[in-house]
Amino acid sequence: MDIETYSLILSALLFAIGTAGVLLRRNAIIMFMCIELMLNAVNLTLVVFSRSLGIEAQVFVFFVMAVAAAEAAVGLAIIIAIFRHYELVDVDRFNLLKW
Amino acid sequence: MVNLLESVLRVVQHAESGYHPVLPGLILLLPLAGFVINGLGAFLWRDSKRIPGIVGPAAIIGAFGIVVANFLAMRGAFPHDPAVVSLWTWMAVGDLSIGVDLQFDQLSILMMLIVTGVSSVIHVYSIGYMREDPGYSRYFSYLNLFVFFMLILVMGANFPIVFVGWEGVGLCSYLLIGFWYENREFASAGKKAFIVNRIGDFGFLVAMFLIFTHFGTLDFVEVFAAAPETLVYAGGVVTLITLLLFLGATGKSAQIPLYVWLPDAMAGPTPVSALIHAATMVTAGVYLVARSGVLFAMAPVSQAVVAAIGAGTALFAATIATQQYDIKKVLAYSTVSQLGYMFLAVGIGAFTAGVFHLMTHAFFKALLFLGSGAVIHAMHHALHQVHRDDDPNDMRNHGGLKNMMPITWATMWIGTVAIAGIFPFAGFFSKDEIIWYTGTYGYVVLWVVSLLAAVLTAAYMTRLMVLTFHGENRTGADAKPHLKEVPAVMWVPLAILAVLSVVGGWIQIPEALPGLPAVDALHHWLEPVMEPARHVMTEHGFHKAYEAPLGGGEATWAIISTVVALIVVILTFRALVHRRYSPAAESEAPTGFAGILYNKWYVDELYDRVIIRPLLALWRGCWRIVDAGLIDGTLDAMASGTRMVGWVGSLLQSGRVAGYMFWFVTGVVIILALLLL
Amino acid sequence: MIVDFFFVLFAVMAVGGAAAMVLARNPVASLLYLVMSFFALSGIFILLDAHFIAAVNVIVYAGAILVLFLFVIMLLNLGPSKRPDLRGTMYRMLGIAAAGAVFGLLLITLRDGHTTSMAGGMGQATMDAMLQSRGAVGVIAEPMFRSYLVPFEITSLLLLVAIVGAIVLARRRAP
Amino acid sequence: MDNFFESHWVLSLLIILPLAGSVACLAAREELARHVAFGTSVIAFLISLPLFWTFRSGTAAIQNYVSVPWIEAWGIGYTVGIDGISLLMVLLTTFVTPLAILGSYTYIQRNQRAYYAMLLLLLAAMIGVFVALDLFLFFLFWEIMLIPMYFIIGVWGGKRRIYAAVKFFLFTAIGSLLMLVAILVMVYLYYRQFGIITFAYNDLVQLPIARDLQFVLFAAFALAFAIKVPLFPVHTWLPDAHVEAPTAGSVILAGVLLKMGTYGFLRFALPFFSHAATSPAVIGTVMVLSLIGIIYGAWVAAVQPDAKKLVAYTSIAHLGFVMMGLFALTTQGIQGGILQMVNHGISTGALFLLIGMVYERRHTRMIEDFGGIAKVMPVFAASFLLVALSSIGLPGTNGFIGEFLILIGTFQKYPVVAFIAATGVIFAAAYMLPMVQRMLYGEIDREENRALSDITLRERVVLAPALIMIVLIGVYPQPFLSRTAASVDALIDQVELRAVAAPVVAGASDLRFDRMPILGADE
Repeated sequence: MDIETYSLILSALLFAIGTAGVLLRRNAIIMFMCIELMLNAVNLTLVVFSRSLGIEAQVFVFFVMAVAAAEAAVGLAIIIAIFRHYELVDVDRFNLLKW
Repeated sequence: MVNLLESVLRVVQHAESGYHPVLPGLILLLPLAGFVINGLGAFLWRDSKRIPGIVGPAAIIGAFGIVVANFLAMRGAFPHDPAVVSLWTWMAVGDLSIGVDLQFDQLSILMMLIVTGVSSVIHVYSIGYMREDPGYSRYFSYLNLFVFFMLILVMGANFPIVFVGWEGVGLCSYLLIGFWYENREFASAGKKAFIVNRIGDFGFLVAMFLIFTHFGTLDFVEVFAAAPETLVYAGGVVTLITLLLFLGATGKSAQIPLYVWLPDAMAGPTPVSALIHAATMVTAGVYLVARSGVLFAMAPVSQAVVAAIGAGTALFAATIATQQYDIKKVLAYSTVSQLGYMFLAVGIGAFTAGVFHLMTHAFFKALLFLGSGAVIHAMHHALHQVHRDDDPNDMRNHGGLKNMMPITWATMWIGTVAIAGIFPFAGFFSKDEIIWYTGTYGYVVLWVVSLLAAVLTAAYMTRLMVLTFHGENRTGADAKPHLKEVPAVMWVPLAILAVLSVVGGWIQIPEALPGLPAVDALHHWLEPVMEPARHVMTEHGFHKAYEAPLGGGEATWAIISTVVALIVVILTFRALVHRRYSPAAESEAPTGFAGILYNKWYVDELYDRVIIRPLLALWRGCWRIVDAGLIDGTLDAMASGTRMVGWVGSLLQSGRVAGYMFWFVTGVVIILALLLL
Repeated sequence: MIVDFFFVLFAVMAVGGAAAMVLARNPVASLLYLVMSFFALSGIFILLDAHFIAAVNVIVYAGAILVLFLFVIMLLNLGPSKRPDLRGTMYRMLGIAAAGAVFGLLLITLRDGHTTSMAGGMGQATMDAMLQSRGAVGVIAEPMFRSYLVPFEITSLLLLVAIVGAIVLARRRAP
Repeated sequence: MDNFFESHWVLSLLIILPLAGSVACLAAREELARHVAFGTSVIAFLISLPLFWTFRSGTAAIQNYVSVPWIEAWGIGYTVGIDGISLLMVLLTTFVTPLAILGSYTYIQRNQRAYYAMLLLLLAAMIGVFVALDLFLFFLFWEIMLIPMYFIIGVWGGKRRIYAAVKFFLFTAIGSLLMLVAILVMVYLYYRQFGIITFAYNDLVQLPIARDLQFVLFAAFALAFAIKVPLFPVHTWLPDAHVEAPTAGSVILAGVLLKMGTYGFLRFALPFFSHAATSPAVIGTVMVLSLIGIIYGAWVAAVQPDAKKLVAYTSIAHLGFVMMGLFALTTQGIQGGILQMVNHGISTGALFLLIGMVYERRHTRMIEDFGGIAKVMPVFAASFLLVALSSIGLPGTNGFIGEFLILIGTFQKYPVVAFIAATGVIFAAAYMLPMVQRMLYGEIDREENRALSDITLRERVVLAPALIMIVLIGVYPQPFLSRTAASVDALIDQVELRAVAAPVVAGASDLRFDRMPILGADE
């Protein structure tokens, strides 16, 4: 097996760890960080495939980062807004997403 | 196909029959024009009495004139085949082709004569009778429309056109029964007549379908010509066709079991009862059977049914008539009974005898109805003068009217004697012929029944005369001075009909009667029309016995029957004339057997319990249980079910991010698994 | 050989950092573990000849975005949580099972042996030649400013919207 | 303008004109909208009227045919044309709509612009349905029609209007979705067989479909049309929709919309799936359902306290007759059915107009709230009586011709069915006459009714054309019958031919949707 395959296994592992983190932690910020980890795991996949399928894949890494940045900005803003109100970042304590 | 304009303006050349119909279109157009003018008048010149009073009768008398001209033309040519005038194509679809065709043959001319003749008289009578009614114009428009449809009925050259007239007269009957529509009961009676008639019309319709299926045409000429070859004698098809046609006839001609509408139909103005519910429309069933004589002749089972129902109705209705107090109800049941005689005649195959009785009955029953109308008219005026609202129809409020209304009294006695079948009045000849044929064709039971009914007829008619005209006056002292004879415009028609009720029978005098010239005018006249049916019957072994069941010749029985009738009249008269009756308001309803007869054997109640109420309950059930309950219930359940599923689904939406995350990941895993495994 | 060594090193660091991030109690510690994991990832990017991405990952991701997280943690003054931040046993089992399932399923994609190796692709030589001729930035700039120019520009719009949104959301409302 | 009415574009004009009028209504001043709408609909009627004479009745060929490619990649075209059947339907539509609009002049008080715009949009869609000869186009118009009707009921309707509108919408939409699926399947099958993607009617009608598959597709089409007709037991939306809809809505609903169901059977379901449609199972089912409609509709109508609901149930009975005639597949049956569609449109439309007129005066539709109004409203009473008689099917009115032909046509093939259906003539009298009697006759027992004014000149103008047509068709139906004759004969021939020619079993790959070129990779 070559480095690409190992990289993909690594990517899958990181993605799974990120998933586990999102599911296990209550702290909203840490959940966010786990999502960032998952995004980066995907970036790794893209980079691996850029080697075989074309350099354009790396452009998508760039876009993923832009989206991650935007998401982090908005998400953190929401966390701040909620924190101001409840003094909490524990997602289990908000249930505002219910109609 | 004849140019429409030509049919209205000229004599139509008809090469095949040698007889040329005179202005055939105009016969129909005149009553129709009368309807249109008077109908518009009902809205435009509502208060005018003159225009409808002229237009209405004039249209009918004009039509009568043309019919007479046609009669004379036909008498000259005496064609063997009918002359058919096609006006336009009504429906031509595939192999079905129905034209607006008029048939001129001996039977239709005779019927047209009766219809327009009696109508003319009654229209004139109506000028006086309806003078004070606010719906004068409307009345004449309906009446003209009725004549129009009645003429279509008797002139139609195919079943559908006859059906147009058939339903059209039903419509006019409906409108005229409910003429005083502000009275809910009267309007109800009209509705009842229409619906009961529709049951009969259903039979007519299906009969037409059967005929078309087997003959491929609905034209009289072709159907009757092809019938002996196309259908099997006494086969199921021809029996079914004729029974269905007869179902139609029972509806229109008020026979058991569909007679119930006719007594109620007396709610209409009395001239209407005379014209529609005695002289013309109700005889349409008889006409239909006579017209389809070939078919009936081929179906002995149907013939027996027709004859049995006819005789049964004759007796049944006569029993009810003996205990009625409403003068018009007596006449109504009498009409049902006499119609029974006609069906008995056509049922046993004596088609000409049936038509003969149809004709004489039109004269004397119209006379009797108009006479009763005169009585009611006088009573109504007298009661109106003293502001009492007693029932002017109830004979218990009459009595002794012969002094006040001598002309009415005299003419009505003529009618009574005629219907009782006493020599030499019209009814004697026609009824005698029917009873005689019944006996000689071997229908012993029906023969006895018809004799019994004849006795009852004499009795109830005498009772009517006694109650109304003889004895003491029971109208009340205050109203009595206001009772007076009706004006000339009303009694002249009575006189005309009285004359016809006497001489009307003389066109057909049996040769067996001693000392009289034998006249066979009607048989001779109708021979071309009835010949095929007679031919079928003789071919299959129907022969007169020339002897009544108990022995004796035609002359013997004619004498016996007239003597018996005379005796019944005299006995009834003597029995009743001294009896004291109290006015309607003070009398009690009869009890015992008389009560059953008075309540018409409770047939209306029976129908109400057994048919109408269960049906209505069923219909309500359909609506409430099936429609609202079952179907909408199922739908609502489905809607609620959807809502339930939504509610259960909404439980997943806990608002907790962790839950959402978990489901999300689960979904991803499932999708991945599906894609990869 | 040396590549393998570094790969193992970086992979262990990345996985270890990620796991430590999930398990750490203190959010600041979590964050720093994540930064470590990202640095290790950048190393792997370099091993995969994605020099520009590696740089951007360090500068933008680890350097800017994660620092933003740090700011927020500081701002909210989140210390080590007093009660266990991890969920209960039930959820823990489910979560690990789900993550395991994801991992397993992702591994299955490799089973088919898709042409991830350079052999089936452009080849190491082509890659080297490209890097040689256009430089690490040039190889990305070429598609980004030609084929993907419009998406690239739209990205700026996305960021603008995010900025506005963040300001609106996080703004202290007037009492 | 020489041969304009024989030209190709007259039908398109008939669709575009109401659309333009619809926009004009929205743009017009509130109080002018109704005049714009009425004017537009009258012009549409005047444009369509000459078609009756320019139509060549000896041939079954499609006339005024236009076909323009529209979405070429999917073989969708703007294809319109008329034969004798659609000619009468188009004329019925353009005839009824102006009456409905004029009938709402005073009834509609709020949002007039939107209301009249909706009516005109509806007019365009209805004409579109009847002239479309491309299944995509047909489906488009079919669905467009739903929207204005939904709003007409839901916005300008009575008390339970939302319930009725939603019920109407859901019923119809469910049916038409299944039809859409069936249309797509047909297009796919055609592609499999001939390698061309097409929605054109003339192409699809040639498509041989395996016998077992025909039943499935027929069921999908039939459900959509049966709901529209409506056949028992999917009829319950109709009484609610009729009762709640404003007068014009009821008139158009009864007058035209219901005919789309029967028209659909005639135009699509029968020729497409001839084998299924002529199989004993299907004929038997349709006959039984039609009979239930005739008898049951009449029964339920007879006990309705609400005049409008009563008339709604009579529609079920009348349309039952139509369905029976169509599926008898005899010349008389189908021609009678088509004529009965026209008759029902005129008569029932007029009945709804009449009930709307008294409703405007008394704000009640309950029969028992009236009584004796013949005295104060004689012209109304006379009109009502004539229309009621037409509904009963009295000879001399249009109703008789249709029922007679249907029954005689059915009787030749299915005597027992026709026999039972003929009892409907009895029940017809049993539901209509009591209503006539209770509303018009008797004494005026309610003070409010004493001051009722007879119908106005405008209302007379609304009713007069309908009354004239009732008598005209009753006395001289031949011009109407002769225009449909050739088309009907051709249809029957086609159905009989295709019923025999249908392949017995499906090809192995006939129903693999993943091979659908639109959905997956072309092989």
